[in-house]
Amino acid sequence: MTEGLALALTLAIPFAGAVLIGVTRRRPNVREGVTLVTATALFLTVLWLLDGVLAGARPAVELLEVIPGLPLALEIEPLGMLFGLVASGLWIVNSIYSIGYMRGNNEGHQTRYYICFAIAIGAAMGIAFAANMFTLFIFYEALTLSTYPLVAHKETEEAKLGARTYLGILLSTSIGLQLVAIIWTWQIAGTLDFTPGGILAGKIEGIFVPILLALYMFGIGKAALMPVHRWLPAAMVAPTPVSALLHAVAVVKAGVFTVMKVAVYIFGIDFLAVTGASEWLVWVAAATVLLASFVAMTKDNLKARLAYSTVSQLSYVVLGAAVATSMGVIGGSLQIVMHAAGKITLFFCAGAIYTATHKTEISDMVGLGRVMPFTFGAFLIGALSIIGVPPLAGSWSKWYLMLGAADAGHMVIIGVLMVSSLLNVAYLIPVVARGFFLPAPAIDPQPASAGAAAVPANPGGIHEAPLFCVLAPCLTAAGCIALFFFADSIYRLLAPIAMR
Amino acid sequence: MKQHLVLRVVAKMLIPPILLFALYVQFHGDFGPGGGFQAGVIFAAAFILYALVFGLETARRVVPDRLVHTAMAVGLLIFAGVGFAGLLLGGNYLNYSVLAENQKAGQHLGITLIEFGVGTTVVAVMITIFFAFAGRSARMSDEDW
Amino acid sequence: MTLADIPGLYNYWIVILLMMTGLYIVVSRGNLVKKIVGLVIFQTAVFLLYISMGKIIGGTAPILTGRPEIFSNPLPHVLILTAIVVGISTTALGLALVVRIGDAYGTIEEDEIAKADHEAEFGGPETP
Amino acid sequence: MILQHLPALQIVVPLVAAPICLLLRRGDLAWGLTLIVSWAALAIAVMLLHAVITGGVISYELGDWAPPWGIEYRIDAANAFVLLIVSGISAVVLPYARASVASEIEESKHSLFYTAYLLCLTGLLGVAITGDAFNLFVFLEITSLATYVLVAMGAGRDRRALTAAFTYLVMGTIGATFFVIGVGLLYMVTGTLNMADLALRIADLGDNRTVLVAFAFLVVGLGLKLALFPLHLWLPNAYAYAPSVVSVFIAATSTKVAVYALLRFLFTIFGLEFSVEALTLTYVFLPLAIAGMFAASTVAIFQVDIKRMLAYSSVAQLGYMVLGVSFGNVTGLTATILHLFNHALIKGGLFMALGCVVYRCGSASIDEMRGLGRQMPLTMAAFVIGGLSLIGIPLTVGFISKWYLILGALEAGWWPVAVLIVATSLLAVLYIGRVVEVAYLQPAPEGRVVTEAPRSMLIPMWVLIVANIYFGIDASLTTSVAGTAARALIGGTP
Amino acid sequence: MIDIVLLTFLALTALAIVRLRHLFAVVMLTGVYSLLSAGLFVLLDAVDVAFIEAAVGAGISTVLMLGTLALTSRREKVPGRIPVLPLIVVLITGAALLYGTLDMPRFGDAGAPIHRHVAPRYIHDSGTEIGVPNIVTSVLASYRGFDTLGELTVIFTAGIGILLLLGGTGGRRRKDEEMEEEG
Repeated sequence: MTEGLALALTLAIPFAGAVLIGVTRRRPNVREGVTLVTATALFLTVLWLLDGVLAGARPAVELLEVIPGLPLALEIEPLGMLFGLVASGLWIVNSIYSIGYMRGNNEGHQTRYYICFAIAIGAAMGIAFAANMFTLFIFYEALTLSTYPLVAHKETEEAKLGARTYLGILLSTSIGLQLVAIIWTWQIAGTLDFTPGGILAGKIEGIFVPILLALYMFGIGKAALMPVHRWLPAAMVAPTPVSALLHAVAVVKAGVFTVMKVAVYIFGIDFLAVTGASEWLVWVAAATVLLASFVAMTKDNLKARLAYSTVSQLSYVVLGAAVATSMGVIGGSLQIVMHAAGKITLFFCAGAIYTATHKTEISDMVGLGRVMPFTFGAFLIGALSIIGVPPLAGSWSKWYLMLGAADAGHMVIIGVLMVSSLLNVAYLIPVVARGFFLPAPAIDPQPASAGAAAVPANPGGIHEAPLFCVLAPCLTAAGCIALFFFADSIYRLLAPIAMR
Repeated sequence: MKQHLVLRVVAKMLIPPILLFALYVQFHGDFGPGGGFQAGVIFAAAFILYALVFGLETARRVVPDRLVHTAMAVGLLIFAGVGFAGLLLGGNYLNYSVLAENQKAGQHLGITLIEFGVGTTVVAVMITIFFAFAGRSARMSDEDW
Repeated sequence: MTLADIPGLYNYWIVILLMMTGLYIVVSRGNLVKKIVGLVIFQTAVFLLYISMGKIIGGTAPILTGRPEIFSNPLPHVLILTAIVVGISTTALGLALVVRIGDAYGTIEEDEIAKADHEAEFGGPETP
Repeated sequence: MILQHLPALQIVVPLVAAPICLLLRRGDLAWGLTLIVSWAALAIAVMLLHAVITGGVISYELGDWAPPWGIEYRIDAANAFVLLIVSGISAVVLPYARASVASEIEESKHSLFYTAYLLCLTGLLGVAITGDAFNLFVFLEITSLATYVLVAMGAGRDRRALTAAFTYLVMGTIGATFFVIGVGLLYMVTGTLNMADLALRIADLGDNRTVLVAFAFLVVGLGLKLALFPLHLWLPNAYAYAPSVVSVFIAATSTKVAVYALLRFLFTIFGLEFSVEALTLTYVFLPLAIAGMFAASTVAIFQVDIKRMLAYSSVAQLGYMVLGVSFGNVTGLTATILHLFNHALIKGGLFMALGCVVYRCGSASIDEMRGLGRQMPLTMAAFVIGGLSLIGIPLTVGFISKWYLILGALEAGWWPVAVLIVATSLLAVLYIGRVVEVAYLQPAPEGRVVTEAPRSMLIPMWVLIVANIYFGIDASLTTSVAGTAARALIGGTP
Repeated sequence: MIDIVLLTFLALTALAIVRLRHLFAVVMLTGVYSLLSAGLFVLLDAVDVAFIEAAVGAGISTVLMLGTLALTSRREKVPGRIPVLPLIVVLITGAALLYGTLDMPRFGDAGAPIHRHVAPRYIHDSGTEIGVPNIVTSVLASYRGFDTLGELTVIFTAGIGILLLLGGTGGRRRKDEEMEEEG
C-alpha cells in the first residue's frame, strides 16, 4: 500500500462505510458491526500513515481539478495528522457509546443516524488532510450539511429550531464570510495551497490584513468565537453521542483546526507577528474565554453548561494562533487533542446520566454520584483535565499557551488563562461534588418522569447506564490520563510546524 | 342570415371575383404590390364570407378541418423545402439562384414557390382562426345568446 | 436644434404621441380587450415610425419601371411587412386567451379576476 | 457538405419538424419526432461549439447574400455555448416529457403541444444563432408566441395559467415592441441591421442622442424579456402555472437566451467603450441586480406554491447574471455566461423534481411536500441536491458560478458587493431549507400514499442532477468555454 | 401636407379610443385607425405595407375583436381612479423618445444614412440580380428571405396556438360526443 493510496482511503473508508450501513439497514446488528469495523479500519489506516509523517514525509494525492489551478487535493502535515488521529480514534469510542445510547433510549431513524455520522467523519478526515484552503472549505461545508440531520434527529419542534439555528449560523458564516475570504486570498495570492510560512506575506498590507483575518476568523463559525457561538448551545438538542462528537471531536475541532491552518499556512505566524494583524484577535479570544465561562456558570442544564464550556475552551486554540508565537501554536494544537479527550468524556457522562435517569438539569442530579460511581468518576477526571490539573492531559496545553503568551509579551493573557481555570473549577466541580457528597432526596420530586421511576426503586444500590454507555467515558477518561504521559510524542509531531 | 335570399345571391356572385383577385395578387406580387400574404388573407376573406352566408357547418363540409390543418403545415414545408433544395443543389440555405440554369430564372422560380407556400399557410391559418372563434360563438348562440 | 427643424421632426413627434397613447392604454386599462387594442395602436405607431424613416421626399414606391427614378427605401417596408404579421399573430393569440379567460372567470376585467384568484387562494367563495 | 451547413440545419431542422409534427396527428409519433429532432439539434450544437472553439468564428450567409444585404448567422463561442444549453436541455427534457405531458395535457392535443414545443425550441435557437438584429426579433417572437401558448396549457390544472399567459403576452409584446423601436432607431442612424456592421457604424457615430435612446429601449425591451427586476412581474405566475414540462424548459432556457441577446447588444454592438454603457452598468444594472436578488429571494421564502417559489428564485438568479454583466470585466462576464449554463442545470433539475411531485400528488404546494422524503425518496433527494447547488454549496455547479461572480466583484474592486452576493445565497438556504424540512421531518398527510415517479421521469431528472455535480467537480470545460465566450464578447470580435 | 392631416386624424382617433368605454365603438375606431395608417403608408410610398395593413389591421383584427366581444362582454368597466403610475411611465418613455429625435436625420432627407448604406444595392442591383420589378418583393423573398420564413413560422405558431387554446373544432366536437355518451 502506498501512502497516496492510504491517504485516499482515509476518505474512501467512511463514505464506503456510509453506503454499507445503508445497505444493511434492515439488520441492526450487522449495521452497527459495520460502523465499528469502518471506524477501526479508518483509525488503523491513519495510524499506518503516522510513522511516515513523524519521519518527515508529507504524503500527498490530488483527486481532481475543479477549476484550473484549483485542485481538490490532500496532503498530510503534522497538524492534520493530529486532528485525523483524534477524530478517527474517538469515532471508535463514540460508536461504542452510540450503540448503547441509541438502543438504550429507543431512538428512531438509527440508520440515518449512523450514515450521517460516517459521512461527517469522512468530512472531518477531508478537513484534516486538505492540501489547500479550497479543499478544506468543501469538506467544511460537507461536515455542516451532514451533521444537520443529526442535530434535527428528534424531529420535534425544538429540535428543528435548534437545527435551523445550527445550519443557519454555520452556513451563513462560512458562505458569507469565509468564502469571500478564500476567494479574496486566491485573487491576491494566486494559490490556496497550505504552504509553510504562509502565502500572503508581501501580497497584502495595511488595514486589509486584519480585515481578511477577521473574515476568516468569524467565517470559521465552527470555532465558535463570540459572537458567532450561538449555534453551539442550539445544537444541544441533538442526542448526546452527537453532542459528544460535535462538541469534542469533529465539528468544533474542525473549526479551531481550520483557524490554526489559516494562521500557520495561509498567513504564516511570522507575517501575523510582524504586521500585528492578529492583535485584535487576542482580545476577542480572551473575552470569549471569560464570557463563555461566566455564561456556563448560569446554566443549570448540564449539556448547556458543557456547551458554553466548550465555547470558552475553543478560544484557547484561537488564542494560541492569535499570539503568533511557536509556543502559542503548539499550545493551541495540543489543546485540540487534550480538550477533545476531556470534553468527550464529560458529554459521555451527561448522556449516560440521561440514559439511566432521564435527568438533564444539574440541580436534579444531587446524590446521583453514589448511584452511578463509574460515570461520575469519569466525569471528575474529565473535569480535572479541562481545568488543567496535572497529571491530566489538559495541563500541558495550558502550560504551552502560557509560554506562548509570555513569548509574545502578553502578560495579561496569562492572567486570563489563570482566571479561566478558576472559573472552570467553579462550574464543573459542583456537578461532581453534589453528585457525591450531597444525599439523594428521599422522595423523587418528579414521579411523573417515566425513566426516573427506576431510580428510587433501588435507592441504595448502584444503577448505571447500559454497559456500552459506561464503558466509553471510562475509556476516554483513561485517555485523559494517558495523554499526559504521551504529550512529549505529540510535541515532537508538532515541532516542525512551529519551527520558523 | 341563412334565410336571406338576396344576401346569398350577392355572396354567390361576389365570391368568385374575390377568389380571382386573390389569385391575381398571389402571382402578381413580383410586379406590383401583393404577394402570398395578401393573397392568403383575401382568399380567406372570401371563404369567411361564404361561411357567414351559408353557415359554419356548410363551410366546414366544404373545407374539412383536416384539410385546413394539412394546408397549414404544407405551406410552411414548401417554403422550408425550397430552402433545402437550394442547399442540395450546392448553394446555401434559401439560395434560389441554383434552382435553375441561370440566376434570374432561379430567383424567379424560388420566389414564386415560396410565395405559394406563404399563401397556403396564411389561408389555412386564417381559416383556422376564424373557425376557432366562430365555432365558439355558434355554440354560445345556440345555448345562451 | 432650430425652428427650421420642426417640420423635419413633426411626423416623428406625432408618431411618438401615437405610440405613447397605445402604451398608455395597455398599462392603464384593466379591460383585457382594451389592453389588446392598446397593443395594436402601439405597434401600428411603431410601423409608422419605420415607414416614415424610409420615405424620401420626391421619391416613389420602390417598384422598378424602367425609368430612372428616386425610390423610397424598400427595406423598412420589408421589415414592417414582417412586423405586421407578427403583430396580428400576437393579437389573435391574445384575443384567444381573452376568450378563454372569459370562459374560466366569467369576466375580462383585471381587478375582478384578481379578486377571484385571491378568493380562490385564501378561502372565500370559490368561483367555478 | 453537411458540416458546412450546420448553422442553417441547427434552426431549420426543428423548424421543419414542427409542421411535420402537426401532420403526424398522433401524440406518440409527435413525441418521438420531437425527441429525435432535439437530439439532432444537440448533436449539431456540439459540433458547432467544437468547430468554433477550434476554428474561430463561423459566418453563414443565408441565401448566399453577403451581409449586410442578406441575413447572416454568426457563431462565436458565446452563442455556440447558448445553443448547446438550449438544445441540451431540450434533449434531456423530452424523455421526461412523455409521462408528464400525458398526465397534464389532454390526449387529443398532444401533437399540437409538441408542435408548439418545437416552435419554441426553433425560436430560442434562432435568437441565439443569428447575426442580424431584426431577424433576432422575428425569432424572439416565435419563441414568445409559442411560450404564451405553452404556459396557457397549464389551464387544465389551474385556470390562473390563462391569466399568467395573458400577462406574459402583454408584457412580452411591450418588450418586443420596445426592442423593435430600439432596432429601428439604430437602423435610422446607421442604415444597417447586421450586428457586426452596426458595431462598426455605431463606433463611428460618436456621441449621438438617438443611439443613446436606442440603447435605452433595447435594454428595457430585453429587460422585459429576461425578467430583469423590476420588469419581472410576468415571470412567477408563468413559471408556476405552466405544465411541468414547460416550466422545466422555459425556466432553463428562455430567459437565458434573452440574457444572451442583452450581452450581444451590450458588448458586441455597443461595445464597452460606449461611454454611457459603463455608467448604465454601474448605476442601473448593479443596483437593479442587487435589489432583484434580495427582493425576489425574500419573496420566495414566503411562497406556498413551491413552483412559484422557484420562479421567484429564478428572478433572483437572473440578478446574479446581470450582476456579472455589471462588473464590466471578463471575469464577471465569464461568471454570467457560466451561470447561464449552470442555472439551466439547477433549475431544470429542480423543476423536474417538482414535475414529479405534481405528477404523483397533483400539486406542488408546501403542504403537499410533507413526508415526501420518505414516499418519493429519489425525487426529493434530487430536489435536495439541486437545492444545494442553488445555494452554491461546493462541488456543485452553483458554487462555480458564485466563485467566478465573487472573483469578478473583487476584481472590479467592489468587495462589499462580494459580501452581498453571498448574503443572498443565504436567503436561498432559507427557502430551500423550508422545503427540505417539511419533506423530511414531517409525516405525510393522513391517507396519502404515493410512490416514486415513473422511471422515464426519474432518469432525465437525475441526468441533470448528476450534471450539477459533475460540472461542479470538474468545471474546467465549462469555465474555459465561458471564458472564451466572455473574451469573444468583450474583445469586440463579434 | 395631406400626411400631416392624416397624422392628426390618427392622433384624434387614438385619443378617442382611450376615452371610450363602449368596446364595440373602440373596436370600430381601431379599424378606422388601421385604415388611416394604411392611407398614410400609401402616401409614404409603402404600398405593400398599406395593402397588408388594410387587410389585416382593418379586416382580420377587427373581425377577431368583434368575435371576442361577442364571446365575452361589450362594455369596459369604469376605472376607479386615474392611474398615476402608468401615466408617469408613459410620459418618461415619451420624453426619452422625443429626446432621441433630436439627432435623427430629418424626415424625407435623401442624405440620411439609411438611404446611403445597404438599401442602394437593393435599388440598383435587384433588377439584375433578381429580375423582379417590385423591389420590396425581392428583398422580402430573397435578400431577406429568411426573415419571411420566420414570419411564416410566426403565423404558423399563431395557428397552432389558436388550435390549442380554442380547442380545435374537431377536438371539441369529439369531446362533446364523449360528454353525451357519459351523460
